[in-house]
Amino acid sequence: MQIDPVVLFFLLGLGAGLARSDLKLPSALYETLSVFLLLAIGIKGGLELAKQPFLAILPQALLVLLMGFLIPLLIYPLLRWRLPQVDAASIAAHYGSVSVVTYAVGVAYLVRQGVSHESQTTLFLVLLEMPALVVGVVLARLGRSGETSSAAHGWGKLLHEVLLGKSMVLLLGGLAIGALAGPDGIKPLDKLYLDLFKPVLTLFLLEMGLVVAGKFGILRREGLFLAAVGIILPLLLSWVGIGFGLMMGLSTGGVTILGILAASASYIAAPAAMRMAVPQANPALSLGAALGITFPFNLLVGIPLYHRFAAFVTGA
Amino acid sequence: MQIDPVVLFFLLGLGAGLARSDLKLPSALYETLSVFLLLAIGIKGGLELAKQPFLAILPQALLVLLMGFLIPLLIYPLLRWRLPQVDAASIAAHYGSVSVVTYAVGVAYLVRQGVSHESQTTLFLVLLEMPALVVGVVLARLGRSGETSSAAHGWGKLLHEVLLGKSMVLLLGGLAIGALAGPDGIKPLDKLYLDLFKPVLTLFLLEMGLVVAGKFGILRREGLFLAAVGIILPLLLSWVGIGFGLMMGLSTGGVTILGILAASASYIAAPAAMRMAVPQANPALSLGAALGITFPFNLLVGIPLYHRFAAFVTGA
Amino acid sequence: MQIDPVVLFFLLGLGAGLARSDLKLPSALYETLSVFLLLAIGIKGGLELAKQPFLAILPQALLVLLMGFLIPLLIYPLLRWRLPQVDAASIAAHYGSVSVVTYAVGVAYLVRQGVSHESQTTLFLVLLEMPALVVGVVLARLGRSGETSSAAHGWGKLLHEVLLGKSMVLLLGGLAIGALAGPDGIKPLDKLYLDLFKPVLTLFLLEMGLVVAGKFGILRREGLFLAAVGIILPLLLSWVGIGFGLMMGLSTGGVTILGILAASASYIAAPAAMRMAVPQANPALSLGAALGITFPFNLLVGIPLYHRFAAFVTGA
Amino acid sequence: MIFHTRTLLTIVTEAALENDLVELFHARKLRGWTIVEARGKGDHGEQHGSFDANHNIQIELIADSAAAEQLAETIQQKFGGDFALVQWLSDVRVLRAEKF
Amino acid sequence: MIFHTRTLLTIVTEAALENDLVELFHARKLRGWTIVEARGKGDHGEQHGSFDANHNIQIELIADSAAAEQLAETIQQKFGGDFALVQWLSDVRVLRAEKF
Amino acid sequence: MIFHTRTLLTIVTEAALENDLVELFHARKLRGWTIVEARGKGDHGEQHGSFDANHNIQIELIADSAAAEQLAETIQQKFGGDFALVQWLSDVRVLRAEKF
Ligand SMILES: Nc1ncnc2c1ncn2[C@@H]1O[C@H](COP(=O)(O)O)[C@@H](O)[C@H]1O
Ligand SMILES: Nc1ncnc2c1ncn2[C@@H]1O[C@H](COP(=O)(O)O)[C@@H](O)[C@H]1O
Ligand SMILES: Nc1ncnc2c1ncn2[C@@H]1O[C@H](COP(=O)(O)O)[C@@H](O)[C@H]1O
Ligand code: NA
Ligand code: NA
Ligand code: NA
Repeated sequence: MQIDPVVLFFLLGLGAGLARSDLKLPSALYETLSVFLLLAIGIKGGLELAKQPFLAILPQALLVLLMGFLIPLLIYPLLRWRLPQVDAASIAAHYGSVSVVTYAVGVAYLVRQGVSHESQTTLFLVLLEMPALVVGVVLARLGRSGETSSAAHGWGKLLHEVLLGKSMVLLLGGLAIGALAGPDGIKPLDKLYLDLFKPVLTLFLLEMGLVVAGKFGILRREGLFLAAVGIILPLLLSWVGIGFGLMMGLSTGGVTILGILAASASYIAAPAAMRMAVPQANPALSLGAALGITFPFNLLVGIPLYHRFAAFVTGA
Repeated sequence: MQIDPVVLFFLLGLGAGLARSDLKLPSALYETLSVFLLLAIGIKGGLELAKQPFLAILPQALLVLLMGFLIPLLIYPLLRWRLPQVDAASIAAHYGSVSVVTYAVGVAYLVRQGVSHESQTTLFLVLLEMPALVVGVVLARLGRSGETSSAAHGWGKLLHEVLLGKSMVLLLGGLAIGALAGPDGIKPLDKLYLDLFKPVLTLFLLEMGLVVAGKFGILRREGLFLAAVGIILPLLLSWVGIGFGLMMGLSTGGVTILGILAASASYIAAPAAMRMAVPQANPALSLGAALGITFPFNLLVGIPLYHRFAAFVTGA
Repeated sequence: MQIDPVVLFFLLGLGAGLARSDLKLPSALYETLSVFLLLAIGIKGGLELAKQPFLAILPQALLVLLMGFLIPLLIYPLLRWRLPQVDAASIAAHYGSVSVVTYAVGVAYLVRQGVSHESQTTLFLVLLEMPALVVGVVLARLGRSGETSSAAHGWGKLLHEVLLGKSMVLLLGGLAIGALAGPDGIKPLDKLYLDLFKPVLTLFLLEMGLVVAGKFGILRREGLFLAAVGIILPLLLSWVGIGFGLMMGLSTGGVTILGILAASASYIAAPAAMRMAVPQANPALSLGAALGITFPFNLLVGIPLYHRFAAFVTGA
Repeated sequence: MIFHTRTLLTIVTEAALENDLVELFHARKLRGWTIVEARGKGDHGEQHGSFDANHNIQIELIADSAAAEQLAETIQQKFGGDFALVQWLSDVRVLRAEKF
Repeated sequence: MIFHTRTLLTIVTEAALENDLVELFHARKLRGWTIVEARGKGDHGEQHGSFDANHNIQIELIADSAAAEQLAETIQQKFGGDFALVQWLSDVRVLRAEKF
Repeated sequence: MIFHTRTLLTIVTEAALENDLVELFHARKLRGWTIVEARGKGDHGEQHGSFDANHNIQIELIADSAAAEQLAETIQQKFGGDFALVQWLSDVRVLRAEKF
């Protein structure tokens, strides 16, 4: 089985970073690429909404939302076993939310394998971005109302920050634009948002490789525990996603995507939201696990694995 | 009537900005996009020059230049009614010059409506960039030679800055490249300068939406007066443009474009030039009106309106 | 003979810079473009490797490497005639290494002229990047072990920096990705790495024009000597390249490319490597010659000239 | 012209705090400040600046000595516990005393 | 080594003034300065830095005390009226006295 | 709260030196510093910042006075000969003495 070239770019970045090359991408490029990817994914989701009657996918959408609220509640007690409340809540939020890039690499993988999947999965991705963040904030604050640091924000402000975080605005904004403009309206934009999506993803992955390499310092310090969290959680969560996918009656491809979404951890929206909502949590821990371990694990091992799982349970 | 998706991106940026989302595009992206748009428009104009005999469009070109000199002279006395000399001159320069993005959105609008227009309008855009800036500087300085602030530059230096401002260099440079290389020479570059023009415009408009949202503070302070200037001037000037379009014997589409050009206000070249030439003028005022009011007004209301005006007078 | 539009962009940047326009590209764009060009060239080379049996081009590859080691040894004594050891060694390294952009413009030139060339030249470019840097460092350090400034790095660290410099990592990384993924794997990325290569080159050349204009201060100071070095060296070296091209049995186009590669001087990898390896050398001198003189000379005069030379000796 | 002594407070902290700090300045009716993008290393690890959540800002704010000291103390109390934060004060001379 | 006392002038102003200020430095035969991109808020409103005409620079320039003070005064007179501008002076110690 | 006096060392030099300087800081067990991108002019010509090999950084580092002075001297000796380099020291007041 051949490795997807998209993943090769990640490995190149990772290798360059670990070898301490002076390769560095400008931060403006990183920001630009992430704006582009979020918008493009949103637009794709919006085109789906424009294509099929909304009521037809409403049951599936509700199930996906349920999953988004459930996952952090599920893993929080597990994490509490070893971690303080704030850190457990923050990590739960990261893993309950999703990684747009992992999703995109997963889709590219399925396309290469010739496995079709339901087009509404883009919509699922958008729906999964936020619920876990809300749950994470609630978990972090439960029963500590008196004790919260004076730096922490009030609830109104927090909700504002979670709902209007960059990722959410771009995903939902893209969704709205795609739905309003429809395939014909978006056509003149295809040369950028469609055709260049995958190639641009390669540049983003190159940068992610460099960033992940920079996280190895934390990994060395936090050692085994972080590695365990970063590998066990996605393996576990992939089955939650696969379960929901089966419940929703999706194809093998669709079930795989649900598994990938559940197993992926957010490293754009969640860190920003948690930093403001739960400043007592150690950001190195959550980002170290989500970005330093789970992200590369899913890219290199997880995606094909979840596909096998899904093929197994759907009997494909 | 459906809204152009390009405009939806502007609304997304505007909404995100007004809702105080943390969405922010890197300034390097903004600069890159504006370099790209100016170059691409210039090249398109140059290709036109390469296609048709220059002498054939000379009379039209001269009329357009005349309009560029005329507009600031026309609105200056109106503005003097309420504003000091320097501010009136600066605003006159902003509205006499043109907005490249408004032009591009206008062209996209006509294409969507299936209305054709003369291809030399790109050239007109380039020609309109500068004359008003020169007039604005002269107006600001008339009869205050003794009084000018020591920071103000001498005439030679000023001319240099107006002529060699970034916008002018990129527009004229693109024009020269397009004219020298011709359609065959430019063909290998089409994939960027032609195919990606409209999609890139969407990113630029997203940023413009954010910027305009940031100008609402000034709007609140300067209140009604700024709003009046920002809406009345383009409505008025659109008719000047339409009149010139009729004189030049253009089609309905061409007349519409002339109306759009006249009604649009510069927010790249003019602010930079006026800041150096007339530092006593308040830049918040001119930019507030041109960018905060007129730009969104033209995008959302003006362009279709001027098209109706043009259709009415050309009897289309 | 018509000038390539790609070169027109360079002239636009040069003109704008010399005329002291305020046109400036953000440095993030420059960095992004150079990352892109290096990666794209590397990938192209890798696709070549994937296509033809490696053993078949091994002899040619070895000859090219030999040339890379030879050139700095050849010009070092010439430069020593007038320059201190460190400066002679640094300039020798710059001219022994290659300019990726000069190569790309040369290929574009041949395509326009309808002259075919062997596809493995991309590989030659990659191979020529580094040997001269190693030789340059050795030359600079020969017989001054005791005397070296305390800032200079040890050998191990130096090798690390030369081998893992950004250009090397991107070129070799691209090569590996291209070779591993093969034409089918790279196909979905073609819309960026292939189709946009030449148009993106135009933006890079615009920036290079601006940068070269900024180097004219040095040129004025160092005057005739720098000009002589910057013109005589490429003329001389082009013949070395042509000689090797003949030895390797290449076509007229291939011989031309070898001439261009030999005549071009590095201004990305070499300055970075030499600054750390030989800090005593004056970077204004080497960069002034390589970028301020040789780069424009090759673009405007050299490339067509070396083509004539090659046509003459191959009897085409 | 006469130069007047004022105090310059320099704050280096996580970019995520910018909005909160600016709100604080507004609440205290402080009239001006300057912000520069930065990166660095401290007890909270390295801030590379390459990544959204990993990026510092440096704020410079001139005020009279009492206001600057009080501001520094408030910021330390409010944010010093949970955020990467370093502040320092120094004496500077300015031209227009009424501005600060 | 010995440290020598010099004066550091810090200028925060609109990016549009960069060329004029650099010309002024050259005219005064000042030998060096450092420029950093900045944004901020002051009496002329906010300078976001997101937009061409809305962007500050911060210039640091070390000179002897008299030269620095005179420079600050000239800049204040020439540009203080029409441009967003804040300057401050502070005492610093440098190693190579002959450089400044 | 009490403010403690420390010394701020500001280093302006070529971006290419960043790794070497950071290594030096680590070797001296210095616990923190702040880096900002800069450009400028000095005796080594202009550093535009537009181009890889032509770009400055400004490092600020607070330490006790002896450590800061020694660091400045070492840097001057190691890099002052071959690289564009300017350094200055100034007195600052900080809140948490134990941090610096
Ligand atoms: N000694 C120091 N001198 C200058 N800047 C520092 C110093 N220590 C920390 N910083 C800066 O302050 C930020 C926060 O510091 P810390 O809270 O110690 O992580 C760091 O990321 C550095 O940018
Ligand atoms: N009190 C202050 N402390 C630090 N920087 C300031 C202060 N006031 C103004 N500035 C900076 O100086 C610029 C011009 O100030 P102003 O002329 O008051 O608008 C602002 O945009 C800020 O970046
Ligand atoms: N007098 C000065 N004041 C502030 N910064 C300076 C001064 N002289 C030089 N610099 C900065 O230090 C860098 C190196 O200086 P030099 O070694 O003189 O080329 C320059 O590029 C400037 O950024
Ligand atoms: Na997840
Ligand atoms: Na106009
Ligand atoms: Na060469």
